[in-house]
Amino acid sequence: MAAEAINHSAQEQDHHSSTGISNEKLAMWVFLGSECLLFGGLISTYMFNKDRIGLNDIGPSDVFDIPFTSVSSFVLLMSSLTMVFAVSAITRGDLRANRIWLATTAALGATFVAGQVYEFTAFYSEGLGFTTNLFGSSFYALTGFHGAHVTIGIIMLMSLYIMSLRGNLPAERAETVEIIGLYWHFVDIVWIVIFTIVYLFPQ
Amino acid sequence: MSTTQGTISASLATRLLGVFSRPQGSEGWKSWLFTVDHKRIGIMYGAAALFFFLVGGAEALFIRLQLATPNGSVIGAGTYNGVFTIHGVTMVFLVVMPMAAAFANYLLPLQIGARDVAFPRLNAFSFWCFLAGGVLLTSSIFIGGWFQNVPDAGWFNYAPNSGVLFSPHKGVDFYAVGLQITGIASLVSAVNLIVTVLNMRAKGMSLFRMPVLTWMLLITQFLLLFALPVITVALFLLMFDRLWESNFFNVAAGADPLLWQHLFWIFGHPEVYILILPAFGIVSEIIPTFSRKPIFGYHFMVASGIAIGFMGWGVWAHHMFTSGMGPLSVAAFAVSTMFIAVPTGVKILNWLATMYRGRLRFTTPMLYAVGVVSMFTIGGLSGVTHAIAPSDTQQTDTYYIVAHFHYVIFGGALLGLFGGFHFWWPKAFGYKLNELWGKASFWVMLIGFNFTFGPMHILGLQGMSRRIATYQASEGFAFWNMVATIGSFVIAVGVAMFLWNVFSSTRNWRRVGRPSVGPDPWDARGLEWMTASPAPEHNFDSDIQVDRFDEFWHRKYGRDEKGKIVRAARAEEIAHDGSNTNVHLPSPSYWPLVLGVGIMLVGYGLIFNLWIAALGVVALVGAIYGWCLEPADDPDTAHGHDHAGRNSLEDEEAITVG
Amino acid sequence: MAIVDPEITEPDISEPEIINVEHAHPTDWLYVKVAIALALLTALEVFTYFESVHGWSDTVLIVMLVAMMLVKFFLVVAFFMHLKFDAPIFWRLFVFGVVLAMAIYMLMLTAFRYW
Amino acid sequence: MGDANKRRDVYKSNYITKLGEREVSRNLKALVWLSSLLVVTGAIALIVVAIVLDDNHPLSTLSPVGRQGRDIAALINPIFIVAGVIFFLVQGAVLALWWRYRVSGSESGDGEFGYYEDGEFPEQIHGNNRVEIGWTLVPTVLLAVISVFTLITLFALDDVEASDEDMVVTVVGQQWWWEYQYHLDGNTSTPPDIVTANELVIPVGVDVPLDIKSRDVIHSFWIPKLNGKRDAVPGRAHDWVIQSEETGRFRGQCTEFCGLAHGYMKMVAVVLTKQEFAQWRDNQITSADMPQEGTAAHEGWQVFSQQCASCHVVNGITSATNRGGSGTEADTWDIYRELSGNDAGAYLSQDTLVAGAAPNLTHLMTRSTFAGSWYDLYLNADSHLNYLDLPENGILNRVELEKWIHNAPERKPAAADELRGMPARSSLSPQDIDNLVAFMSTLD
Ligand code: HEA
Ligand code: HEA
Ligand code: HEC
Ligand code: CUA
Ligand SMILES: [Cu+2]
Repeated sequence: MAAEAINHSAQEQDHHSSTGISNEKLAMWVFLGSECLLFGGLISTYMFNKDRIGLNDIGPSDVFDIPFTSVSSFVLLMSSLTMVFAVSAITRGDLRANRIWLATTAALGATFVAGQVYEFTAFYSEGLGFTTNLFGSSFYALTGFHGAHVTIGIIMLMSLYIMSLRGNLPAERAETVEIIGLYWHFVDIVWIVIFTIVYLFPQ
Repeated sequence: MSTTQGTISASLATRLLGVFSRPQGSEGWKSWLFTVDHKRIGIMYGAAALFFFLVGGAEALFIRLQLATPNGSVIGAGTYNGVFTIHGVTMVFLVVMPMAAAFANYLLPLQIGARDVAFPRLNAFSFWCFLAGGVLLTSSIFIGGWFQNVPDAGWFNYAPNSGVLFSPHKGVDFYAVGLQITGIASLVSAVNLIVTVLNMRAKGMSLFRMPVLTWMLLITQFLLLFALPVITVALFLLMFDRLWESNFFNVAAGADPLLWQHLFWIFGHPEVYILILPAFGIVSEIIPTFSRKPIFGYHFMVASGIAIGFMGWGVWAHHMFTSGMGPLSVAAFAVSTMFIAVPTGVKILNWLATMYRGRLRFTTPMLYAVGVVSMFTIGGLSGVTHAIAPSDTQQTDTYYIVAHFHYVIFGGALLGLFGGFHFWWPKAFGYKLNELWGKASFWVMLIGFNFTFGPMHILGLQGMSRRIATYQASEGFAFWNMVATIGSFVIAVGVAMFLWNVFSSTRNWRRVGRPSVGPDPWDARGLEWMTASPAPEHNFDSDIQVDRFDEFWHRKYGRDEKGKIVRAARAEEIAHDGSNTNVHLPSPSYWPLVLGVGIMLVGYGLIFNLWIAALGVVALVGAIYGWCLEPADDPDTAHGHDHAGRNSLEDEEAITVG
Repeated sequence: MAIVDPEITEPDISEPEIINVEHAHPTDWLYVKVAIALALLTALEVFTYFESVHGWSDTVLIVMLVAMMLVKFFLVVAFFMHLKFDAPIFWRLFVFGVVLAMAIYMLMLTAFRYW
Repeated sequence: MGDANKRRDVYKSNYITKLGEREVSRNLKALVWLSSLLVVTGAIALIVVAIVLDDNHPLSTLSPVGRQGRDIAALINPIFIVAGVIFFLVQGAVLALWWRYRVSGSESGDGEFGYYEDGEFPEQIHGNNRVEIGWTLVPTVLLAVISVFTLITLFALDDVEASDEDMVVTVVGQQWWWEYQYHLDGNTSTPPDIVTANELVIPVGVDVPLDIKSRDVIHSFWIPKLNGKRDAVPGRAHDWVIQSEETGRFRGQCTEFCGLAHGYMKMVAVVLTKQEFAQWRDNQITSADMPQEGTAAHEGWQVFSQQCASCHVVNGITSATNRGGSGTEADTWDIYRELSGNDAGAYLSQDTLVAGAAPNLTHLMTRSTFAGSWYDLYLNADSHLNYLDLPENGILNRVELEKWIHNAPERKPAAADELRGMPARSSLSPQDIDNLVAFMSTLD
């Protein structure tokens, strides 16, 4: 999100053998490829550990509140829709709409994170802490990592919003929005996986 | 300069804030601290790696001293455990990886005919972040007393021995945090270099016209990209366990310690190919040059590299044959491991075929390259004998394994990298290292190496376990251990000779008055030789059009009517002389360094006191803020290459995020 | 002395450079349709949680859930992340990551005899 | 252009002044060749001599006497030969190519200022697909064959040959010694019949199933002459088999790094004839007798009960009290049962996972080594003294034993303050120690 404004990939192509894609976008995709392995590791750790608890121990079925999590999952899912609207708005050159959608996306993301915080406190009060047992450690590590990713995404969206307000996000920089969008959608699909495997799989 | 509203207001804003100007100047120490030039970063990587090599080597000498005789008492058992752990960690993460990064940084852009990497500032950040991790890890040796807080659970740090319960001092925290930090460095650099290779090749340089080294480095970056997150997960779990009492490796809470082993080796095995592939690439550049022949079977060389990269993902559990996985898993991993010998063998044989009927000039780099072919094969063959799972139950965790991996790492990776130093030294500095000293140091090192690690095969098969602080006279290990210890000091002499060579060659060359050796002192083949030595800041005076593999060589040589190869041009005639100072380059920047320092503080903070971490976070946030608000160029400086305030359309793009 | 270079006639085996053609961007309406599909799938997923299907065997449930999860996953990737419209190199990079992650970790869990 | 020529002249003049150095370099080259040849042949000769002459390697994997060990050797020895052949082919090729195709003189241009003169170019071979396919296929086939044999051996190693013995031994690793719990009826879910340390005694020619566990970190059980190793992983129980075709004492070593004294964590497998084994077993089952009052041994017992019995069990006399020490008593057994729980959910308290246990000393004197087999208990145990005769005719390593009792952490690294290893008892007077030894001498 640097202030420099010139997107230069068009000229780049004349000089170079390249994929014809901007460095930044390619970099984001490459990075997301790497993130798959990160979340893959956390998810498998969770799967491996969740049942390794004592018989009378607090486990998934004791704490999960599926209706609640379904709603917050739905909120995150829809934030992906508003994110594409933001990208599509700035590509059209509609900076105002872009701002609105960016803010909406950030707000939906924040709602999701708030939901997660609520969920964590609820679980904690039911007796499931990070150190309680293997399920607790694995669950909080996985969802915590995801939540941190969402939070970083929100910060980036807010920065875009501020940049746009200050006029630093002209239509020529649509790609910046698109790249942040890629990250946002990735975080969303990770949640699609987590939601299914962690919450919905029969316990 | 085409500006938009965005830049104007941003630079206005930053100038109002007054701090966000960019550093200037291409001389003096500051120019190194704030550089974003891939070549300087490469050189710094190399220098740092060499420094850590001396540290790791000194640790190795202590290992050897302790083991020289039965019932050794040079260092106690506790110190010994710390010494071999930090030796392994240092050598793998702070020597071979950054040394390969040195070549990747210096050479990748040159070899593909680019001006810089895709994200120069990120590149600088990678280096500082690596250094932060390296300093943090190394400082564990003396913080709180010598070897009091050094990691001491082995370089693969098996749980639960690495838990607070069994390793209560800070050592393993240093390990977890330090590797996390160097991991960030490598990950960022992997993304950067992948994008560079995919996007910034010279015109006409299609993927299959890239030099083999570029290919191997590209594959290495992909391995890093996908392997690092796995160890990141493992290290996080470990850190959570140690610092915040989670249960991931707490057997009492039902955890299975094998989880660590799987996660570690899913990273760890690709890691060993991360160590070796750059060296393979270097050898593939050196051997053709000094054989006066193109590399034999270019496509097979590339394909076998890719094959190694792929297969490397499916073999990790060969480090766990005795861990009780169950016979089916053992069988599957044993078989998959064995077949890695096939693509590796293809490489070895192609090098031999390249030498076949060549005109072999045994310069120092060539000696190192051939040394790799010869020595790596030994290590590879013992690797295949480990893959025979039933017999690995006899070999694992003995000195037979120690012999294997030093043959592949020292005899493969490190010899290759040293060959690379000699080969590209004139490119980076404009003068050659002394050949006489170079050859002498090679031979001393090679002989010492074989005397150190050759006997370990025998020791291992005779039953000597690794990681034992001492052994008893009645076990019959004394003789070969003494030989190995003597050998290790011979290596040290060889290393000292190399250092002397660097020192004295530099001094001599200064004395002679420093005319450059010219762009192409070895009559070599890659694009990096098509520019002046030392490579000018902007790499090439103009864009290069590439029409074939080994473009530079083909510009030098053609064939006459009879089909005989004749010189078409002297290297000086076709090489760029670096006179085009009108090229705009990205400006130096403070922030990569600040970011690196911030991360280091966070690291120490996690280990010692969260207030330090808070300080680090402040530095970090400040650095990111500064990074983002930094003008593409300092508005106050004249633009132009002679002054470091460089600015161009071309590179501005490159630093938008970078 | 005429210098000819036979090697320059070597066939260029390189892949054609990918050109960044401006793809027809999907309309917002398409996005809405995708979102509706996603919402419906999520609803269906959540539905399996409630009593009505508890009689089904866990395996059947898991297979169904995984199927729906994958459809959702690829819907987002293909449409929201534009992979369907963008340069194929993204597909390769990203799908490689996804497939590698799945393969490795499933292999790991298999070695644990998890299933 | 002109610039380039000038530069070249500089090289050339420098080059000529360096010719003297090149002479040296040529002589040096000959010297290096010669000496390296000498060194290499010398080294090979040395290795051969050393291996042939010196078979005194108690841990050697090269001379197995167990069925599994021999199976492994039968698999790997031919593979070593194959690897040796490939080794010689590749190294031979390197040397041959070197010798045959090296160029010397000006063209090799290795001067510091060297500038390469144009020389002859060899034929520019870019590759050859048939050759490539050849050297892809040949190793593939070779390895396919090798993997078939590997798999056959691998699965064969898991077989346990039936025998008239039902015995199963639970092997428990801990920092930094081994405990063996003999289940003579083969039922590992009941308390063991015999508990001993460091020396695993088995009958000859019989497959003895092992059940390998750990109380703290990962260890690895390895008697090289009998079989490969198997890790002792806390929370898991691993099956393993051990068998010997010959009688004798075979040394072993913990081979998974397990912390401070990993190198000192050794063990011995003692293989007896079936009759001897029966004799040994019948003796081990018995409890110790309280020494006669008024003897030094009885004095020793009194010290023992104050200073040592909190950890060490002597069946029939003491049971461990505070550290969950090992013994046949049911209360300590509870700990083992929990530890063996591979079933998730077996909750354990943190401190039972730190090896709080200490070796059972009921039949200390029947062992030939002590302290993780690091020290010999008898000075003449290595000579062919009958194992069962040791308490009778062995020369007790009294000095070492006394030092051990006086200050164990000094004799073998330990973290006694963290409940690992045996603590120092430096307050004991020489008299106390004499008495203690006298007491322990009765434990046969
Ligand atoms: C540079 C690093 C590097 C490289 C390249 C390799 C390469 C290989 N390694 Fe190695 N390895 C390590 C570094 C490396 N290793 C390290 C550091 C450890 C120990 C970690 C630790 O425990 O601390 C280790 C441990 C290790 C083990 C575990 C041993 C144990 O702990 O029990 C195994 C087991 O299979 C193994 C196998 C192999 C194989 C099959 C190859 C193959 O890739 C080798 C292939 C090469 C050849 C075979 C030679 C050339 C081929 C020919 C000439 C063709 C003809 C050959 C045949 C047909 C056989 N290695
Ligand atoms: C890149 C990898 C690398 C390299 C290059 C080396 C190099 C060496 N290694 Fe290392 N080694 C490992 C990676 C490496 N090692 C790993 C991963 C382990 C496993 C650790 C573990 O089990 O956890 C290991 C373990 C290991 C052991 C086994 C320890 C044990 O199991 O108990 C031994 C024993 O001899 C050893 C020896 C050596 C020696 C003698 C060298 C020599 O080649 C070193 C040569 C270099 C020098 C001698 C430097 C020269 C120094 C000077 C000239 C002066 C120095 C002075 C100053 C301080 C300025 N190494
Ligand atoms: C706090 C516990 C503790 C106390 C008290 C203790 N020991 Fe030990 N002892 C151990 C442990 C643990 C070992 C195993 C140490 C090793 O091998 O590393 C051991 C080993 C031994 C051995 C060697 C046994 C073998 O078979 O290898 C002897 C003999 C011994 N102790 C005697 C004594 C005597 C005599 C005393 C009292 C003066 C004593 N111990 C007090 C814990 C204790
Ligand atoms: Cu126990 Cu090593
Ligand atoms: Cu490996």
